[in-house]
Amino acid sequence: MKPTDQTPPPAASFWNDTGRSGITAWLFSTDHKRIGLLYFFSVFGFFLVGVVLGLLLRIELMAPGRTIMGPQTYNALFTVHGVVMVFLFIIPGFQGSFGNLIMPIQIGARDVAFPRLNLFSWWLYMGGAAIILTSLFTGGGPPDTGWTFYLPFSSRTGTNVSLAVFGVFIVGFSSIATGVNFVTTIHRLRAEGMTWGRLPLFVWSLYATAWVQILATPILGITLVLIIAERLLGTGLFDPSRGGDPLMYQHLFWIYSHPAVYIMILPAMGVISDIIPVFARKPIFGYKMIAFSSLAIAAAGSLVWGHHMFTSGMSDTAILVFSFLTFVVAIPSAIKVFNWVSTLYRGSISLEAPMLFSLSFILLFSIGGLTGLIQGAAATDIHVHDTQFVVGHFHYVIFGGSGFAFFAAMHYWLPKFYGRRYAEKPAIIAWALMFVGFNILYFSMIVLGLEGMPRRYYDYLPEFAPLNLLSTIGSWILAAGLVLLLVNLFRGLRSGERVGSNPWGGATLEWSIPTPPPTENFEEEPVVSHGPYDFRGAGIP
Amino acid sequence: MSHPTRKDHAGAKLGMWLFLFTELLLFGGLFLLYGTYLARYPREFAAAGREMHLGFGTANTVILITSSLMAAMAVTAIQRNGRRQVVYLLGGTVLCGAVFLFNKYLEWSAEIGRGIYPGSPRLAAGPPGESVFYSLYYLTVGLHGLHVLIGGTLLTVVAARVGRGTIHAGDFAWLENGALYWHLVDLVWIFIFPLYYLVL
Amino acid sequence: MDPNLYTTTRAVDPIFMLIFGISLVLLMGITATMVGFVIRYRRSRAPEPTSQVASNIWLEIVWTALPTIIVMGMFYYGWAGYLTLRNVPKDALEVTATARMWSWSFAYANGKTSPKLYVPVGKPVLVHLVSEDVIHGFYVPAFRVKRDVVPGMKNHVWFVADKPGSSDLFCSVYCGLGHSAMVSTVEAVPEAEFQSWLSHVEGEEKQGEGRELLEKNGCLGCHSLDGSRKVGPTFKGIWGRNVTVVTGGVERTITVDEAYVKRSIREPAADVVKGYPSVMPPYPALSDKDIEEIVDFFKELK
Amino acid sequence: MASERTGSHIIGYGTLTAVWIALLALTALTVWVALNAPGIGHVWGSLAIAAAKGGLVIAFFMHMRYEGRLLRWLLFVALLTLAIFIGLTFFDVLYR
Ligand code: HEO
Ligand code: HEM
Ligand SMILES: [Cu+2]
Repeated sequence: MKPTDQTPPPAASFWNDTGRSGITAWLFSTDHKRIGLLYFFSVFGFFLVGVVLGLLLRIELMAPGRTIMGPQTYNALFTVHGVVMVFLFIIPGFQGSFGNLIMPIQIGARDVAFPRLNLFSWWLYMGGAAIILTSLFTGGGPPDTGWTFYLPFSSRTGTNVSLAVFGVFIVGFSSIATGVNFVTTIHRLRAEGMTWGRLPLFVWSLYATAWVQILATPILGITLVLIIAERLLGTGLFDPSRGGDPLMYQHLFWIYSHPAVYIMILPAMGVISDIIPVFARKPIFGYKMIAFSSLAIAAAGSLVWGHHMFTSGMSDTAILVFSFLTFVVAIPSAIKVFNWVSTLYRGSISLEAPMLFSLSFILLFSIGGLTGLIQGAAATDIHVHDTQFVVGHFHYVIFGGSGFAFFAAMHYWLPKFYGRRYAEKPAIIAWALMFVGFNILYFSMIVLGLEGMPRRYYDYLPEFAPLNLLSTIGSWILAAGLVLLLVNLFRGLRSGERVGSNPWGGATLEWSIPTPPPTENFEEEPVVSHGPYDFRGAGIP
Repeated sequence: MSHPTRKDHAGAKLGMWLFLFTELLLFGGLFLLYGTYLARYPREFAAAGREMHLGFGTANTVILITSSLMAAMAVTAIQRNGRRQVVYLLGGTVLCGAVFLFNKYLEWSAEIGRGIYPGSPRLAAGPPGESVFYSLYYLTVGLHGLHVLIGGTLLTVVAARVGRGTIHAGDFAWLENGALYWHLVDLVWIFIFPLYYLVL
Repeated sequence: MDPNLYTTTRAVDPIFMLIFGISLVLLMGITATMVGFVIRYRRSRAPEPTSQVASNIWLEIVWTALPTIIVMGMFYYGWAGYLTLRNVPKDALEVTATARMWSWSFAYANGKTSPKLYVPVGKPVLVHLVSEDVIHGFYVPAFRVKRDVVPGMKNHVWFVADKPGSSDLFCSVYCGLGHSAMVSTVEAVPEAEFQSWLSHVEGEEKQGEGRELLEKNGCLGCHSLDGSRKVGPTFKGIWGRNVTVVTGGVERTITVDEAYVKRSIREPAADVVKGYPSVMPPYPALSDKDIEEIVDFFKELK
Repeated sequence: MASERTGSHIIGYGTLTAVWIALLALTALTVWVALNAPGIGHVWGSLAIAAAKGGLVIAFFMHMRYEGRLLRWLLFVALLTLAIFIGLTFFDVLYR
């Protein structure tokens, strides 16, 4: 990377030109950039909490039998790990942090449509998170139901399920608020010339995601209310002895939670679509197809929830329908992968950290997605359902996909807001460690699942021991890479080399304003005259 | 657009509608359950539904429809600069809401008095479909009642601000959105009424 | 072993092979292309992009159509294989599997019950799945079969063993504390051996009825007979043992006698042995006489 | 974008009152149907009446009739989504 301009950083930026100072200037700021950073540090904090819990799980599984904890602790840990990672890290992650930081600038707006609602949704998020954390230390102790809260188990266990579920409910409202805000923003606040055909693909993906948040999250809300009602009022809606049907709970849960996996991956795909062209110095291949496939994934992704229930005793007709639809969603993802790879063709590729994370995203997401196909096919899913195979699948797509895209975004965009950057070499070493550790960790799980080791197992038969040990060793390599990444990135942001307004040579609008951006983003409303990946039109060679 | 000074009226309305969609789907989850359990227990549902107080249900339907009319009229009134009328109309709307809730209170007391509430011994002894019906009834109507409460509070605040003049013919997005919310409450009831009182 | 026998494993494995095969080819192709491009067009070698092409309608049609065809193939074979898992052969032997927190019990037509699932080699077995409490999952990896055991629902699963031997049987749906300990085995034995096992109803005469009651009610899922620690304390040497229990938050030491055993069965939460979680459900169905049998068994169990 | 419609339409009291009367009439009708139509026939009857009432509320009270195309489309998408959620669930419920 070479600084493209050497102008000293502007004296006034969103860090210091609001007049107010101190902590309240952050906690009550309605500036999308400040809220974006608040979100970033909160979600990233929860990510680290989740990682520590994940590492503890892996240590316990290192050898059969009791290693460092008892079964109750283990069950609570994977539940909390899942809840934290899903509801506190990856679902709010992209929208809250990079969505807030980048999206308004990319469309040429001063802020989002409802800045106060934006701040409120961060507060809701923190409130919900606080409730979830409280639930761990009060009442009957941390919930031990798995992140899916399946009934009737979760209405019978004595742990603090109701409070935790209530916290998730609140976080859901935060997600809804963000979705409403983003759809309105993208419809109403685009600058002149920022036509739908010129929206950066990151914005397109946020738009599709926001729709999923709006239309699917309420179903989660009502489902969680029903769990609480089941526990506190004894409504018996899912209790077979009173005419209820436990499978109806699963339907409701997955009606939200399958689309939710696309809340997790779509923005990540948007990040990748923004980064790859910049580092290949070439327009993205098939812009329209990628934008359209985001919408297609969001739409078709709402139709496939039943694939989580192939063994449940759901009707065979439903299995036929849901298996078919599951394969339909795979098509737009495949299109995206092909388009990303062809963008590289005859480009001029530089392998800096954001690009390395992006390219490894393609590989890891593909492995995750292809294992998803095994699970989508009815016959094969019967064998792998509820085994470590599924755990491997979703870590590949969530962590190898969304997580790696999150790291890419951190290296790509955070320097814009700090005016300083990380050191390249340690970043690459960190990436290599994480990539290798990741594959050892989760590929072992995929194989274990094929051999028949179920998930959520505190203890296992001796035949599964070698691969479990290998997997745990992988988790340590991954963790070492993560520590290096953190130290290098945050040290760089504090005291690293200064960067100019457009360090990577990007053509989207955020690179056209000063670094760090001023509070108003643009001195005057921009008029957009070229596409997001038109490097020549933007005057970048 | 990116002028912080100009109010984006259409943006506010779009945002409100998006929010209403989420409300629709929130109730949608309960309607989904209703539909599936109705398919499983048609007879039990019909029997349980016949025990409901049709009088209360019908009265509350009329009340809510009327309140909705007044809310809609309030929006017309503010555009015609009739500040006084707006306050009266909103007052009428909120009053209707209060009467609605009072009716609900009477109705629920009567039902609980007869031993019908989630987890009650009477329901536990009855056929399974009956207990499902009443659990769904209490949850749906309870959630709806909560919305009436929120909507009433919202409209009260709006009425006060109309009185003070902070909401006026030039900028009435709050009133319009408040009214939209109230209509949604009405809309949901329009479906609750036949599903529970007239049992399909 | 009969290589011509159509087992569930033989129905499912080719589909695994098919999807894995296609996936592997695609994955290798994509990776190789990506790495190839990166090497060929890296900035040190290609300082400027040599093309600005941003779309190609034919290419895009091809890579929409190709995946469509591929996934529809996968869908079709996946569904066809699934039908095999669902179409139970007519002459299947019927067994009822009862799952509870946290043990399995298998009941045969003649009333015999067993904690392990004995099946004859070469004969299809139809297992009816019954749950007494929460959702469990019946999973035998070797036969590629799995089905949730849902309370209030009539689920079933079938398989056939093509050779004698023992295969693991897991609970696949998370069901709480003892989930990972809810393991049993499928014992496939030759037909003749199976018949003699089946007809030998008073299998454990010398252990008496007490032991059978413990087995039938799933007590042994959590309490061992050999002194090992499971979810609950072991039964070995329980009679007359001094134990520290927590009663309403207060610790006290008591000696195991008939009254204590009865209370532990009827109201398990009243006295909880220190160091163990209070998770045992009450068993109101056990009569006083049953409890006496159990106590007799405990007295013998040194 | 600013090009999307922003103006608000004023609906006269007369129109609103007419809608109100129609809603009351439909309420009466639905009660009548429930009490007199035999068998399962009134399932669809009552639902159709409720849908008609809902349509009136949305079109007039909620001004949807006078909104731009965008909002109508979005409303359609939301209702369609709900219908799909319910509809696909029935593939399980009806065929189990
Ligand atoms: C980010 C999150 C994420 C994403 C993106 C996905 C994507 C997919 N998922 Fe996964 N999933 C995710 C998260 C989860 N999934 C789960 C479980 C799960 C199950 C249930 C398994 C079971 O419990 O038995 C199925 C059937 C799938 C299928 C799929 C499919 C088909 C895709 C597709 O979208 C993938 C599409 C991608 C492809 C196909 C690869 C790229 C394309 C290439 C390489 C080109 C060639 C491709 C073709 C020719 C098709 N998932 C669970 C478990 C929940 C739990 O039980 O706890 C989670 C959390
Ligand atoms: C260092 C990183 C991580 C490690 C070592 C790790 C490890 C694990 C392990 C071992 C399990 C399986 C528990 C079991 O089935 O017995 C698990 C479950 C899970 N993980 Fe992770 N994980 C990590 C990161 C993540 C991330 C980044 C996410 C999502 C953003 C995530 C989401 C989940 C979820 C949803 C579950 C399922 C929980 C449940 O079964 O209820 N994990 N993880
Ligand atoms: Cu899914």
